[in-house]
Amino acid sequence: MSERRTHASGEIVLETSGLTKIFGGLIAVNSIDLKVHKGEILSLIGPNGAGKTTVFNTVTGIYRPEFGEVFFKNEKITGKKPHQIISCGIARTFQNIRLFPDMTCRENVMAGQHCRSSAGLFSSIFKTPFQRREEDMIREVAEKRLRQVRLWKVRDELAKNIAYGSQRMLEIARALASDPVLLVLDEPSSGLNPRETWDLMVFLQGLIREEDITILLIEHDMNVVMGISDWVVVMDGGRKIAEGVPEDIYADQRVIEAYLGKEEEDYGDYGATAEH
Amino acid sequence: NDTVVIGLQGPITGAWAYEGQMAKQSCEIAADLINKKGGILGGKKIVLKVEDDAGEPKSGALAAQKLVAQKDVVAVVSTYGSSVCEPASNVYEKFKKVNIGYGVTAVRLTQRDFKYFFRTCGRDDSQGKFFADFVPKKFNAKRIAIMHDNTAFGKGLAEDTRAALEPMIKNKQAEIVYYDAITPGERDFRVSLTKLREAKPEVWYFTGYYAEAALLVSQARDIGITCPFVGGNAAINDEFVKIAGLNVAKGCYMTNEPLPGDLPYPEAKEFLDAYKARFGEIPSSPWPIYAADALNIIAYAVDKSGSTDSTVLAEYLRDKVDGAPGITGPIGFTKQGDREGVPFYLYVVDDQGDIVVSR
Amino acid sequence: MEQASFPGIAKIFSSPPLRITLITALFLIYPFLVSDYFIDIAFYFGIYALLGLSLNIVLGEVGLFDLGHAGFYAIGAYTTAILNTKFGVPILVLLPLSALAAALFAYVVFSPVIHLQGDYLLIVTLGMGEIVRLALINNPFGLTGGPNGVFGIDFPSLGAFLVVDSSLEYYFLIWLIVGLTILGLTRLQDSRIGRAWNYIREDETAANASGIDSRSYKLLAFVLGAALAGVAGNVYASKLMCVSPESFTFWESCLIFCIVLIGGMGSIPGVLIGAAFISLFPEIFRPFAMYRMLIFGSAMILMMMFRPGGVWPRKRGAVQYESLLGDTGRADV
Amino acid sequence: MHVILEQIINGLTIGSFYALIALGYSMVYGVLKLINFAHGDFFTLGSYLGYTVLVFGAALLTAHFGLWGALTAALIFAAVSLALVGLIVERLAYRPVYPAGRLPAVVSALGASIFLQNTIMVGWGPRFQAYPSELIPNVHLQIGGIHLSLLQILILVMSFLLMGLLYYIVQKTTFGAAIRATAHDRKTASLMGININKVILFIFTLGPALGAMTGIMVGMYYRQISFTMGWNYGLKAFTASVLGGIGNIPGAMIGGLILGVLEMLGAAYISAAWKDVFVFIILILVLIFRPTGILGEKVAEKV
Amino acid sequence: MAPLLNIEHLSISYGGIQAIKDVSIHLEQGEIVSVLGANGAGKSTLLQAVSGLVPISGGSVVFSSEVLNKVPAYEIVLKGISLSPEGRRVFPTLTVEENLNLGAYTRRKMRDEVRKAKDRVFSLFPILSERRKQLAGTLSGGEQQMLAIGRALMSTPRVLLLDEPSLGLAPILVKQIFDIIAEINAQGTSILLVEQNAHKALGIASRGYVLENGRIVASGPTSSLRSDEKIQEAYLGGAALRKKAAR
Ligand SMILES: Nc1ncnc2c1ncn2[C@@H]1O[C@H](COP(=O)(O)OP(=O)(O)OP(=O)(O)O)[C@@H](O)[C@H]1O
Ligand SMILES: Nc1ncnc2c1ncn2[C@@H]1O[C@H](COP(=O)(O)OP(=O)(O)OP(=O)(O)O)[C@@H](O)[C@H]1O
Ligand SMILES: [Mg+2]
Ligand SMILES: [Mg+2]
Repeated sequence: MSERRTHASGEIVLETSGLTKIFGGLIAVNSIDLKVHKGEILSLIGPNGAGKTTVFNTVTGIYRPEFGEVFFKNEKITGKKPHQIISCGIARTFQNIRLFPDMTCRENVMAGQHCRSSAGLFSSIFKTPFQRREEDMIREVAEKRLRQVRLWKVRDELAKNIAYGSQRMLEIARALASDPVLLVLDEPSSGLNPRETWDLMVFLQGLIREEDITILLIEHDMNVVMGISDWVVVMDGGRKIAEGVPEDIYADQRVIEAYLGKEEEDYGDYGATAEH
Repeated sequence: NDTVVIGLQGPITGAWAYEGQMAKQSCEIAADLINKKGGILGGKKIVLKVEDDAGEPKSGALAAQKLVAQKDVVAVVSTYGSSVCEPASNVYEKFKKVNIGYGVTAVRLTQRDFKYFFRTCGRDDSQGKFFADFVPKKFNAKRIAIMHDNTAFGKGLAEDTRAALEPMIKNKQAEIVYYDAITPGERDFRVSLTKLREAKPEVWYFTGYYAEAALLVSQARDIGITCPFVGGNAAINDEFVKIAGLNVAKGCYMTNEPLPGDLPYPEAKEFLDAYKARFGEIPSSPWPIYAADALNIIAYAVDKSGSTDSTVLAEYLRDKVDGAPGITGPIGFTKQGDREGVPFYLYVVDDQGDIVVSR
Repeated sequence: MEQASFPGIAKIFSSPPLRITLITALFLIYPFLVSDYFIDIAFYFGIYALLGLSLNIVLGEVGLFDLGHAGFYAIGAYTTAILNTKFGVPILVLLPLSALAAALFAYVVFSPVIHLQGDYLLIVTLGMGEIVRLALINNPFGLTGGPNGVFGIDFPSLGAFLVVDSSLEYYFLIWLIVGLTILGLTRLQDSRIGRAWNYIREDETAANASGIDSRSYKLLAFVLGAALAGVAGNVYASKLMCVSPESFTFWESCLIFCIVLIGGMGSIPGVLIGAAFISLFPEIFRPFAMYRMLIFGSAMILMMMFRPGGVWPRKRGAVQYESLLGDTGRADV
Repeated sequence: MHVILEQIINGLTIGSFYALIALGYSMVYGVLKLINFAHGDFFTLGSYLGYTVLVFGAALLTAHFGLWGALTAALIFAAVSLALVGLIVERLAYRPVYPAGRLPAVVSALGASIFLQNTIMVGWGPRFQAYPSELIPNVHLQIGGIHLSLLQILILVMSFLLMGLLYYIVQKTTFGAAIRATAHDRKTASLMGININKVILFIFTLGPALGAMTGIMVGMYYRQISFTMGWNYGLKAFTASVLGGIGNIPGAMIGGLILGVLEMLGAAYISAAWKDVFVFIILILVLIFRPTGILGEKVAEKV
Repeated sequence: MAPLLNIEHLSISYGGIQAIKDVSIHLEQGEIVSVLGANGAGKSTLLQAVSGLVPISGGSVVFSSEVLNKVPAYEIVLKGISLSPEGRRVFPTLTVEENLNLGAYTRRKMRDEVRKAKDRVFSLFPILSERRKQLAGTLSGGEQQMLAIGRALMSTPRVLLLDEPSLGLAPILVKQIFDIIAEINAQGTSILLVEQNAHKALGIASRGYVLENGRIVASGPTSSLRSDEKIQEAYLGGAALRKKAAR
């Protein structure tokens, strides 16, 4: 297997060992070991129902794993609640977009800063100087992120009223507003057209470059996977069946059988050009 | 100005709407009778002003406010239900308006040193005392079961009865073998009754309302309870007989103020005839009659004292009224505002389903 | 020109500070224009407003269904009644104590069930309300006076300086409390706590994943809502001078629930309108006696038919904040 | 031992009342996510209509059809009338409100409840009404020392038949599957060719009709009805349907029966006055351990 | 001869927003026609309008010379148009078999035909036959998509409307699904296909339409659409994007 691509430093941000999640009788995730290096984009692929989303959900505290551990920056975070995980520095998006539909885009993004602020009941009711400063900071971060995803214009629209593609970006902005170390994205390109997908890829690469963020990604769009990931992990039936750099994975016989299908198709469109 | 306005506060809607509406009808009849005889104060007619309190304390207080806000209201016949009466009478007291309760038997109401509150009905403890004095002897019963329904009224009566039995219990002449509550509005009391059956009482006193009483007795007979059933004054009326059915109802006793039909007074006959002529039947519970009497005594006091000032009226009622004619007999008040000398009878349902005085 | 003055008036009404001043002025003058009966109606309007505001936190802001709110109200009222009549604690001291008692109760009861979803939580609140009412009727430890309730409750006073015992004074007391509550809640709405509540209402899973500890925020809402209902109970008990279980039925909870929905979920002016409807309507229709509840029922249906979102729903995004970063002239905006 | 068995049978009787009313709640809830607070009043109205037939039409009916005929006539008349009332209430009070979501519909339902309750009060008067006593021969059976009345047996048999019928329709027929599909996703259901209005029609006729028949059984069993009784039964039935898993038809039946038995046992072995407190505490405990009721599917949200 | 399904000058609005503006599309017997378009272009709205799920504010939908504008959704199924909706929307608490049965709800009285239709679905999707007693909610995404398509086929429609059948599917499944679509078509069902996956959609269809902001901006045989530069940039992400990236 080839070396990991260049973004990755040696430092490991997220590590799971023997991660296992069981629903009823179904072993959705079976003893998964993952290592996510700082500064890389790691893609998790696999057929439907392979357990990818479930891995995310166990990492981000929505489910509690039956066995195995999750380490974040060498600290054990297994079994922590979702709201604790995000304050550790792991922010996520959802496979089916989950915004706060009846609130404005800005309010949506402000949610990300919740874990970075602390004003309590008393200071909120009495509007203490501390609370005001903090509110200003929350707004500032929200504005920065909204501009970054080019949604500043619709800041006061209700989230449910903006276009689907914008909603995906808004969800990413909300995750980013928590100043995460690791960004966990579940099929961010799902439902986007090739054009929008392209923009997304450029955006994610920019993040890696400019903000020192690490990205863990689930994708079905091979253009994206091949185009921007540094490392690919393939799952099937809850198990890890392969991992490697995109080119190797693309040629891996098991992956072709379980996931890609035999027909040859040109996925190199982006891969060849997206800069590294 | 040739009218005298008298207020009536009562549960026209809500769970006790039945009582409230009968009270309204009774007061209308009473006022009509007086007006037909030429009114009071040399020809002034009585006008009734009705406010609904829905049998609920807050509405009671508001209804009272509404009535005291109307300056022409001379005095108020106020209400059915002690816990509704309480906040309302506070309002009346504050605004110095005579108010006379007609279905409010909680003892505490007249222990507040209020100047303007009176009642034409008795208190819970007078009935309790009657039960203790009369019933065990009559049935030659030592083992007594007392059951109430957890309403202000039923529970009060049960507690007073227990208190009144206390001396007999000390002398080992009586024993309370069962004392518990049922929940009003329920329909199935078999569980409580099974317990009662196991206690083997010789007489069974139920202090709640007829709706539950009827269910209780029929279910009791179903599960084999045979001891005499004695109801309190809210327990037995024509409805009771109808619901329980004649087979079950006959032979059930109750402690009661004299029922409308048994009132030996000419005023009663006149009133009941008029009531029956207008509404087809006489009131099926005693309380509406007390409402009518409350109105009567107000009219009487206004007429005799020649004043419509509530303070004058209150003093007059307290000090001067004694043996004034009423449907329920001569009316007078104690210093606290309680009715003086309310008689009680033991009634029984006879074989025809009529409720007659038990000899 | 006739129309010249019209925009002027419209402007006055559209400016929030002026509007608030006008409404406040109206509230200050009102009791001096009418009889005690109407002052009392306004007092009960205030009580319902406070109850509505308290439920609005739970129902409107967090979206948790609570059909047992009368339970908290009852606990506030009975705490006041019992401690005042049995131990002579002054009513004003009991004001915070009643709030505390209701809040504590909410905390203890809802801690184990706060994870329940939607209607399952609703049935717990409903059950809780019924448990409280039944307990009051059953007179545990001889404290609650059973169905008779507790009577002889004092009025609020601070020595001889401040005595609240007339309708007018009660009116000012309750509306002072309502006013302060509105002030506090408005500020909360615009804070991270208020937003956190809204996030939970919109999507609890997403809220959790955005760093909101939904469990504690939901509990906080219940505790705060209960505390305010407890305050309402305190004022109610001292105004009526007696409390009895009839005042805290399931139906009462339903009425409070309707206040929030008739007004518009999460909307403070809406709550006031809802409370006005619930407290004024039956009084206005008094002359219809037997038929007034019939009319009331139809009115509720009609309200929902024509204003399903409430009479005055909360508007989002209406408040415009300007850029904090400064450069608005960028191409990407 | 006999006593406990007797209590359980009493509990089952009252429980089957709750169950039959709970079915109406649960069906409406399942399809429309509406807590139909007026359902208790459908039950009351049914009871009053049955009363009217039995009291005023009894002479005529019994002459022609005998006692059982009269009873059947009362049941059918009440059921049909209530089916109609259910439809009217749905059309006037609920249908205009659906598009706005489920909460406004709750207010509408409460409004409908007060309206119906007060209509009954105005129509029949505020007093309690007494069902003709001894309609059913007052026969008592002693089975192994347990008191059972003929009426009680009749009621139990009839309730279980009705419940069984409904269970069959909803769980075993394609129309039942259509109801469940509609409950889950109306838009997609209509893509299957399911006429949603027909489904709503069905639940809003069947639910009230079941309620009405229960009303008559309650009237015969207790012989006394009042215009406010629906509120209490409605509350209990709603509790029962949540206990069983709201929206779940078998759950409503089981919830109702369990609630009835719990109530009786609570009254017998704890205290009659505290029995409802006991019931609600059990309910809360059940929900702590089974957050979606006894039979409620645990739809772990897939995220 | 008139086309099997003819949509003429169709307009649809949600409240104030016009989602579809003056759109005309036709589908001939035996054809596969693809509709492409960005998110929110109005593709799903279009299909929902044909199925009777959203009210039509202008224009007409005609199916074998019958106007469907005011026909309710459940009757449209009866007439022979089936929609497999966006996002699968299987009934999660019903079994696979119950889901399929509901697909044939309009013909539930004709037992034999229902059985035949089911056999056909099972032969197209053997995996469904293995899972017939399983609750649909526990199927994987790909299986649910198969179920959704199978369910739509149960009414043996003449026109099948497919809304993004490849959404969220693994590449291997995407291939399978498209093979099956071709097979269904070969068995005689006309198909109107809405897709984001433009490569595939154009590969399988004979004609295509491109929808942008509720309007048709291009249409024609697939071969001509594929070679259109603008379409390539926006939907195919091919050479044009590559050029752009190189800049
Ligand atoms: N909450 C849950 N309860 C029961 N089973 C579940 C739950 N969540 C997931 N599963 C099951 O676990 C398995 C893995 O699901 P998961 O959503 O992780 O797949 P995935 O790899 O993300 O697939 P896709 O690409 O379709 O999103 C599937 O069989 C799914 O049905
Ligand atoms: N129920 C609705 N209410 C209001 N607007 C709607 C509704 N459904 C869709 N819209 C709007 O109509 C437009 C077209 O939506 P539609 O779902 O048809 O797009 P689409 O092309 O299918 O997009 P996608 O690729 O995301 O499925 C969008 O602007 C959308 O926001
Ligand atoms: Mg997934
Ligand atoms: Mg779409």
